[in-house]
This record gives sequence, structure tokens and C-alpha cells, in this order.
Amino acid sequence: MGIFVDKQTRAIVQGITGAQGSFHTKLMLNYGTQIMAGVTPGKGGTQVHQVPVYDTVKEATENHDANASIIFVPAPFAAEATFEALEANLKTIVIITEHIPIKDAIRVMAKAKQLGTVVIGPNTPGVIAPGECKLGIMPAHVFKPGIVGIASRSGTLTYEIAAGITAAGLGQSTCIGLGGDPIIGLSFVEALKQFERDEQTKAVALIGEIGGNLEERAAEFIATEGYEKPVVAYVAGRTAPRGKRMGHAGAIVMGRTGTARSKIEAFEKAGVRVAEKPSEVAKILGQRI
Amino acid sequence: MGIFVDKQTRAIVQGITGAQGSFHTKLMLNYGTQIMAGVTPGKGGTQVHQVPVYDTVKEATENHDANASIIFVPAPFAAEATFEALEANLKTIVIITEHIPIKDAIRVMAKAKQLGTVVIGPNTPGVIAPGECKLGIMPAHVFKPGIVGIASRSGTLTYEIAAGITAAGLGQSTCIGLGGDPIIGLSFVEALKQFERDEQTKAVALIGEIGGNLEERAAEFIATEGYEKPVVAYVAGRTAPRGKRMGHAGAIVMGRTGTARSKIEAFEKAGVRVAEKPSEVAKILGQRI
Amino acid sequence: MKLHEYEAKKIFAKYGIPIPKGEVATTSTQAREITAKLNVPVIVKAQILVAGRGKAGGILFADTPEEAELAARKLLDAEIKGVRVSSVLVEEKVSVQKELYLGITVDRAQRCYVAVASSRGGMEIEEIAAKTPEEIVKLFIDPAYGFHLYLARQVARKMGYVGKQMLNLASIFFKLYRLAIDFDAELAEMNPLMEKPNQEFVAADTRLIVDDNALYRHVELKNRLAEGETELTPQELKAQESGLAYVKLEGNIGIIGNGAGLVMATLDTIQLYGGNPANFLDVGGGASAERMAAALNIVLSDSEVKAVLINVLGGITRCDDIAKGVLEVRKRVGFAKPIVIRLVGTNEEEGRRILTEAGIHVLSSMEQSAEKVVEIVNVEGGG
Amino acid sequence: MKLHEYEAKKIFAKYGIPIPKGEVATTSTQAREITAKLNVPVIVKAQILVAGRGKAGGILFADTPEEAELAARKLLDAEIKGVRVSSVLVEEKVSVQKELYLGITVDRAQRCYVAVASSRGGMEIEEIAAKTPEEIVKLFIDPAYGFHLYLARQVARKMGYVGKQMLNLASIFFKLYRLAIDFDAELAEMNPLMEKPNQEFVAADTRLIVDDNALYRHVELKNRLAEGETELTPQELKAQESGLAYVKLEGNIGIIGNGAGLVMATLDTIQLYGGNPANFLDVGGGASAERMAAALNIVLSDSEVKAVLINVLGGITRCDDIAKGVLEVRKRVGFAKPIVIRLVGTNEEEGRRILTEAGIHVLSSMEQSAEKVVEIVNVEGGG
Repeated sequence: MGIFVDKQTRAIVQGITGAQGSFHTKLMLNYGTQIMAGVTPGKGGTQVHQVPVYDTVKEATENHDANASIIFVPAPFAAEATFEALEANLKTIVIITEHIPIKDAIRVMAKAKQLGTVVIGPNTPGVIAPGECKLGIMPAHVFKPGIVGIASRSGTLTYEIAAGITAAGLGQSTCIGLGGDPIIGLSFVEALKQFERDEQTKAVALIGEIGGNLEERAAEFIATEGYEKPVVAYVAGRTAPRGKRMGHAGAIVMGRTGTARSKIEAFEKAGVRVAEKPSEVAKILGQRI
Repeated sequence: MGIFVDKQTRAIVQGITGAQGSFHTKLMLNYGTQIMAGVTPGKGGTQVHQVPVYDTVKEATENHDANASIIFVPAPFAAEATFEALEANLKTIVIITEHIPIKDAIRVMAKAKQLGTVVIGPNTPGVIAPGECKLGIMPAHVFKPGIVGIASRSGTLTYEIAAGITAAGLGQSTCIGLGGDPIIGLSFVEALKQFERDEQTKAVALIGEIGGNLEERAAEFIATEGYEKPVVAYVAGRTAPRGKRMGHAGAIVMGRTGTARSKIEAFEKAGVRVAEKPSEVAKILGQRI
Repeated sequence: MKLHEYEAKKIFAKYGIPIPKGEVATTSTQAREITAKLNVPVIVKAQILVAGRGKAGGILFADTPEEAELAARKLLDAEIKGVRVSSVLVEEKVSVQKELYLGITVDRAQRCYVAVASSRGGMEIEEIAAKTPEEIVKLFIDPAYGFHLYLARQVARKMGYVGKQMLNLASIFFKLYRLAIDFDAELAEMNPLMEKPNQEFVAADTRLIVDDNALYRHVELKNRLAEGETELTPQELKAQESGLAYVKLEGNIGIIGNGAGLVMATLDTIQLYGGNPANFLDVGGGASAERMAAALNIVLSDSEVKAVLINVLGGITRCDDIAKGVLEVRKRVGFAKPIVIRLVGTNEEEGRRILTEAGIHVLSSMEQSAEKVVEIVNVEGGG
Repeated sequence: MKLHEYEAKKIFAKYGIPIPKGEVATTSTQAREITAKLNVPVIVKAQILVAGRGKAGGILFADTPEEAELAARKLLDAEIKGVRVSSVLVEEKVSVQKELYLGITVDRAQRCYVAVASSRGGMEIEEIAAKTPEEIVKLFIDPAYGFHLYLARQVARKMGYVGKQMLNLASIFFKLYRLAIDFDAELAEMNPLMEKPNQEFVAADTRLIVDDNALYRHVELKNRLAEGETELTPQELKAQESGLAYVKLEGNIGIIGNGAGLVMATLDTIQLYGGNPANFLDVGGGASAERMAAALNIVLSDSEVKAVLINVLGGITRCDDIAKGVLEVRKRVGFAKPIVIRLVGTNEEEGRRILTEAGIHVLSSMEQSAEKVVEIVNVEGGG
């Protein structure tokens, strides 16, 4: 069974009437994801791909038994949309939206923590449990049901590595995009804990990048907790200069913190094999399982 | 044993170097209250009545084993002072200060609730467990150890009624001034719960006044919970006109809410005897015990 | 601190809330000119702070500049509910489809701000609550994270609005919250908020009451108060200057005491014995001789007052100080009216001694002294 | 968005934080005049956004107006760390008792703002952290209730200050927090905050980096950006206009890809095979033919670039769109440099067909294409 999402996931789509929201609602429906309702303030009463649209999350959840939300709302309103989903007691919230101000994200994450709600993202491709549920914008064809749990701060690079894992015949239990922003809800450590509990997951791939210290924290967690499942890591950005944002708002080496070297050394110290090239991840996983 | 304060109470005084703070520190020490330290930012290192003064609550509590605070800080800084006491994990906080803005008081009470801290006041004379501890500014001589628990929204009127109870030979277990402001920490209901649990308390006197609906809530609590101890009430402000503040910021009839009539009716409906004159409170208590 | 309608509306407009076009006039000529400029039928509203102005004749209608001038002449300098009108607000008359209520206020029991809305505006919110409670939507606002636009949308939906109108109404509500918080409002309301036939909304009447204790954060308002633009009586003004809590009432027994609760209880006891209090006056905790003297002066200067009851229970307040204040007033202005004094508590003996030596009798029971002062007034009234 | 020192200082001053007296000059004459007006020894500082300005000769001292003029002449139009200096800040030289560090920044792991202070200012905070970690005080700030003055006091006490100085320092720290929050700062710091011999504090150097994603809330800053007052290279400017994420690097292999992580991984792989990337360029998710064309134009226009690698994994991005963008650029400007293309994913067959028919060879392995482009450059470089 998938982590955070599975066959029981019944999602609403916030920002369903926008170009992105509508497009990916279609793709998620095609994948078999249960999309119960959509929300766009002012567009209540309409439909998108036969999904009923409401003005507020409250109305959507009063009329449909939903337990998750995926948010495509434009950045200036995305934090508010997340608060709305939090208040409606939806237990998994995926924020696709990029460019949410840090100040807003901080408040949202504090509230989510208080309520014990899982927030994935922002600036994430979402989460997929292959064959069960896709709550995100990732291309479905690169994933196959299998045994590797993936947690990643990146989008396309994840597809690259997931495709390799699929090609190697391993497949994925769940693949979680943590998001490319400096402030994100779910961290590597929390993902690792979930993968450890999950029977379907036999090995874990962590795809990190420069910026912050979530990878170092994951390494420390693995080392001190005696993590039971094999973990392979890849860290992007070895060649990134200091002080420059590499595409993602979160991918920046500030002063001496957040370098790829620091992350790689931390992983290796914790006994985690670090792949040098994306294609090596699947190879090493194959050896260690 | 006293409620909220007793012989184990070890207090700090915030705003100890001010005229009020210093004066009442003396009186509290005379009463036997354990005053461990004082706090006035910028006055650290000095002494007031031999009590050492610190710049921050943190330093005071690091150097002294305190568990309570009484706050005499001027209104514009009193909410901040309360936050400081809350963060230092002091479990009973008495706010003597009057005129704290409502907006600030709301934030303080929300934080206190989150932490499970008892806040008494603001705009309160404090709390006294006669013979054990006085954390407040009330004249000590009107109180004697005894069996009546008093909770009151007023100051002098409380002394009036307490003196009557003392003269009647009943004395007080604990007397709590809830405070005359619209937003106060401790309510009648919470005081009632404590009095119910307290063995020393054999009867309860509630001294209410116009404004808000804390008395109605107390009456409802007494009626629905089947309160076991006799309760006598007095409500001040039968003659107060609508829309005028009667001295206390909280003593105002707004529209149709907060009238003395509404409160008296609610008490009577709940089987609580309501005294017509302050002196009757002691009389009725005498009859019902 | 209550703001005038026109003051509140300026603030509401600054926050982007639509209000009717209009201006304040202090002369009837101005009212005519404003109406001519607006060039539509107008409504002329007395700018006073007491409630119930409409029913008391404080709101008039005019179709032409001349009618507006007449209306303004009628209102200006008139007394409405005991208050002199010194300005009127001349506004375009708004066509109404529906009258709504939106307000932000403080919920004392929940210890938070509360957003209140109803699709039955135009009467006082308590009246709505009494008549059609099911038409009231109430939302408690999280003190840590504040109000949210989506909550405002929920309210607008519950009131039955959809589409753009729903978004507009929610946006107006959210702006109301922002101004309420920014201005430390005890109450910020639009009543009615009118829905016009063209589906737009306009705040036809607004109220803004600012927390007096937060005025130090709102210098511009504090200055307005300091400039004396208030509706206080001379006694109330003098009390405010002396830092005393004073409320004028309709009876003839002047009351002075220390502590709000004690004074209220004194008023109630007076009434219980058949008397009528002329005022509420709390000299506060730790009252000095000067404060007592100021208080006594205020009460004695009220022509309605036939007798005075002083009820002091000394705690921080010392009875000897009270006694000295009383004697000082007697020395300076004399006692033209009978005074009953009840004095107990800190330094009681000294206070009694001072007064007794000066020939003033002091009682020690609150009830007895109340009974006595009522008796005096009744005898005087009878004689 | 990084603010210039002088811009940041204006904001700091508005929040009541003491800064040295001084003004900005864009000519050496101005620098002389400012110094004459200040009438004290000054410090002349190049206003550039790159760090390490002092060590690179960007800060000069002058005792007289003439010396200041000379210093300004030296700095203006000079290149410091690759950036042309267009203005200098002329400020009174502050006598120093001690150099402190105060900063507000974002703690990503704790997901909150963090207040950082040290009594060892004057060097970068990471340097302090590495050398004397025990001298750093860090406080995580509660997202719901914010920073508090008492926390600032705790910090000031830990730094060893007492009495009025402690209160002043705390007040400055609290103001720093307020401006950081108001301006959506990723970093707001005073380094050094100088303690003068008279015990007063002054913010000798300030840094303010505003969250780019929050610029829509800071119109005045956004306008400044729009007016082009930046230190971006022509390529970086063009990329910004086209909405592309571009970072210039020091190698000679141009890189284009879709997705930040994939592009970083491509750079890393290039290096692994012995090559040197000339840039980072992410065309983003759902890239169109136009975006691809714009990206290719930018990379080809960089004279350092000897060959280009395009690495696209189609998801939302369609491979046929990418192919069309590539062909368009070839049609318009031709390919003066060798290009290696890796194309897989959505509409892969169609994309391959388009390019193959146009005579362009397409690879499907990221590693192979990286190896190939490195080989090309090495052969060219060798030849």
C-alpha cells in the first residue's frame, strides 16, 4: 500500500479551473485517482472534467467524503488555500504551486504541525503510489509498482532516476516529491520513517540537492536510528557556485552551508551509498536488495 | 490547601522596581509569601526589599526555583511580560496591570491556553489563600483561613464581602480576583471546578457584575454538572445603563447582553441563591453550610 | 472611543470598502452645496455618537439642494437624544436591494475576535439575534493566525451569494477585519451594508469603536480626543481630566466610592432602598486626598444631586486620605448638600477621628449609610 | 533580491536603527562634497552586491574631502570582483569599541525565522560559527506569535550587556526583526553592528535580501528591479526576461535542460567526464518551442561556449516542442557550435523524427550525451 496516498485516497483539487489544475485533473483521473471535487472561489456550481466545482473547501468536503487535497492555486493565494485545506481536516495536502513567499510558507507549516497534517511541497511534483494513486503532475509512465521508496527534492531528475529503477525491474512503492522550496512540509527524515514502516518498501532512494541541511539530517537519522532498509542517495549540484540559486528557490549554497560535498560526506558517514551519476542509483539498488 | 497559590508558591515579581511593584512586594513579603526574585529590564543586579532583581524572567528562573509570577508592568508592556512568564513555564501568572489593550490580551490568553498555564487577571487584585500565600494587592486583614471559596470580578467589593464572611466566622479557603477586564484568563467556571476539587472549600461565593456572560456560563455549568457545593452569588450593576462603562473596562452592557438581570436569572434558574445586598452573601452562606 | 460615522467611513474607504459618495457639513449652506455637487437625492444624517439616531429624527431625506439645506438647518444645533448636533453627513441616497450586516467584535467568553454576519441588516445585531437567530453567521477568529479570506467566503456563501458577488462580499468582510485589527477595534461594523440593484455593495452606515486602552497606538485619534471633540457633559469632562471613572445617571443621590464593583453595588443598594443614584463615580484604588476632593467637587456641582453618599473601603486607599479630601472641599466650597460617609479599612480610626473632630458623622455599614442617604433625600423631597 | 548597502541602510534608519551619517555619490566630486559636509574622516565604500568587497579593495578611507574624491575616483567605474562600480557610499568613520553581529534569517530545517547574534562581528557569520561557535546565540522564532522584545533582551544579556546598553541593543534587535518581517527578508543583518566608545551602537554595514517570491508585495523594490538597476550580465538579463533560470559559470560547455535538479545533475555529470559547464539553464516544466529557442539563443550567444548539451526528459514538456524550438534557432541564426541533444519522454518519437529528418542526431542516455559533448570540446580544444 502506498504511503500518504493509496487506493483509499479521495482528493479535492484546489484551483481546478486554472489551466494547470484542469489539465492535471484530467491526467490524475486517467490514472485512476479518485478526484471527488474541485474548488475555485467564484466558480462554484460549474464542472471540470465532470468533477463538481465548489467555492470553498468546506462545501466540497460537506458534499464529498474527501481526505486529501492537491493545490494548483497561484502563489499569492496558495498559502491561504492550504490553510483552508488544513482547517477542513484533510489529512494529506500536496502543494504543487511554486513561488510561495517564505513568510507565508512558514505560517502554513506551523499550523500544519499543530494539526498533525502531512503537507507535501510546495513546489513539488506531488506523490505517486504506482498503480494505486497519483496525486501530482509527474508523468505516470515512468513509474511501475514495485519495492523502492523514493523521496526527492527535484522533479525531472526524479523521473530520470525513477525511469532507471523501473527499467531495472524494481519499480516503486511510493515516490514523493518533497519540493524545491526552502520551506517544505515533508522532510527526508519523515519520509524515511514512513518507508521503514511500509512492508512494500524494500529499499529507499533519496534524491537531494544543494541548499539547506535536510540531507545531513536524514543521514544523521539513518546513522543514529540504525535504519533497517538499504538507502541509496544522489545529490545534485556538486558544481554549483556559492550564493547562486540553481533554478529551485531552495537550491542555493549560503556561505558554507548547503554544499553537495557536505551532504555526500554526511551520507557516506552514515553508510549510505551515494551514486555519482543518476543512472547509478538503480544499479546500486539492484546490488543492495 | 490554597488553590493556584499555597505554601509551595514561589513567585517572581515582574515590574518589581516600579512604585506599585515595590510597595506590594513589601506587603506580600510581610504576609509570608515567598518572593524569590524580581524582574525589571535594565535594572538587573539591583535589589528591592532584599529581593534580587534580574533583567529577564529567564535569568530569574535560572537562578531561583520559581513557579509563579505576579505582574505590575505598565499596560503597554504587560502583555509582553506575560508572554515572557509563559515561556519561562511559570504555572500561575497573576496580572495586576489595568488597561491592557484587548488585542494584546487575546493573544496572551491564546498562548496561555496552548501551554495550559493559569492566568489570573488582568486588572485583578490577585489571589489569596489566607494564612498561606498572598499573590496580589488585596488588604490582608479582611481575610481569614476558612471554608468559603470566593471568585470575583471586582476588587473592593470583594473585600467588602470577604470581610463579611470573615466576620461571620466562616473565613476563606481561597479568594480569587478574576479581573475587571473584558478578556480575562481565569473564568468563574474554571474557578468553580477548582473549588469543587478542593477539600477545604465547603461553599462558594461568586461575585459578578454586568458585562459579558461569564456568570451565565457559570450558572449553566452549575446546573448541568450538578455542582455539589452550595453556591451563593452577588451581581453588581442592576442600575447600570446600556452602553456605559462602569469603571471596569469589562463592566458594560452592550446591546442586550451583559445585564445584571440576565445573570441573576441564570443563577436563580441554576438554583444559586443571589444576594440582594453585599452583606447578605455571608448570611446566606451561613444558612446553607 | 466611538468614532463618528463620517470618521469611520473615511477609514473604511481607505481600506477599499465602498461607501456612498458624500461629505460632512457644519452649516446648512454647506449641505446645500454638497447636494448640488452630488446632483442626486441625498440623505442628511446627524453626526452624533448615541445609538437610535434614526428613530429620534436624526436622519432626513432631501431630493434637492434646497431641501438638503432645510434638513440640515433642522438638524444642526438641535438636540437629539440629549446631544447637540454640530455636523451632518450629506450622502447620496442609495437604492437598496437588500440590507446586510457585517461586523467584527470581541467574544469575551471565547477570548477572541469574532466575525458576525447576517443577511438581515438594518436593525441592531441583538435585535436580529433575537428575531432571526438562524440568520446570523458567527465565526470565532484564531488569535494566532487571524481571519482568512476563505472564512469570509464561507460566510458569503452561507448568506447565499455566488460568483463575483460572493467574492466581493468576502473581500469587503476581510477588509473589515483588517481595519478592525489595525485600529484595535472593539467593534467595527457595517449596518446596513447595502446590496444595490446592480448587485454591488456599499456600506451605508458604519460604526467603529476603538479600544480606549489601545489609544496610545493611535495618536491621530488620541489627538482628536484631546482637542475636545467629544459629547461629554462638563462633569464627565472634568472626571476624565482627573482620571476618575464617572457616569451620569438620572437620579438625585450623588455616589462616590472606591472600586468599580463597590460603587455599582452601592448604586444597587440605594435603589433597593427606594433611592435613585445621580451618578457612578469610582475614585479608584489608592485614591489620594486630591482625587477625593476632585470627585466630591464634580458630584456637588451637579444640580440634580440632592445628597451625597461616600462609600470607601480602604485597602490601598487610606481612610485618613479620604477624610482629608472631604475636609478640603468643605473648607473651599462648603457643603451645600447633605453628605453621608461610610469609611472602613486601612487607617479607619484616623479617618474617623479627623472627620468626627470636624463634626462629620461617619458610619461603618454600607447598607445603613445607603438607607440613611435615601431617607435624607426622601425627607427633603417630601418637605 | 539583494539590496545595496545604501538602500538597506535607508530602510534600517526608517525603523529607528542608528546608522552612520553619510550619503551616496555617483561622481568623485559628490564624494568630496559629502565629505566636506560631514567634516570628519570618512569611509568610501563601493556599492556592489557581491560579497567580500572589503578584501577586494572596495572599501577605502579618507581623512579629507580631497582624499575622499581620490578614493571615489579609484572606485567608480572600476571592476571589483567582476562587477562595475557605479556608486559609492561616503560615510563618517565610526570609532569602534567592539564589533557585533545581529541577523534575522530563515531556518529551513525548523521551518521558521531565526534570530542570530554574536559578540564577534565583522566577519561572515559562517566564519564566526566555524571559529567561535560558543559566541553565537540563536533563537528560533515562533511562527504564530513572532519575536518578542524579551527574547531580544535575553540575547543582549547573553552577549554580556547590562542596563541601558542592554535595553538599546535589544530594541535594535527587535527593530531588525520588524523590518525583516515587513520586507519579507530572507536575510536582514547588521555586520558589524559597532559599539562605539561612548557605549552607543551603530549599524556600520547592513545587508537585506528580500524573498524574490514576495516582491509582488513590495512594489517599490520591484520597480527598482524593473528599472534595470541590477548587476546582471546581458545573458542573465535576457534569461530573466524570458522567465528562464540561468546562472553563468566558468566553463565552456553550454547546458540546457528541463528541471532544476536534472540540469544540476547534468552539470555534475559533465564535470565527472572531465568537462566544464559554462552555465546552468533550466527551461522549466512545460517548456514550449519558444522557451527552448530563447534558451538556445542565450547559450549560443555566450562567447565562452564551445559546444552545447540539451538534456530534456519530457513529462509535461513535450519532446516535439523541444525539437521545433531547436530547429527554429538553427533556421534563424544557424548553429555555429556543435550541439548534442538528449531527448526522452512525452512525444519522444515525434521529437526524434523531427530532428533526425533535419539531420540532427539524438541520443537517449544522459550519461552518453554528457560524455559525447565533453569529447567534442576536448577534441576542439586539442585541435
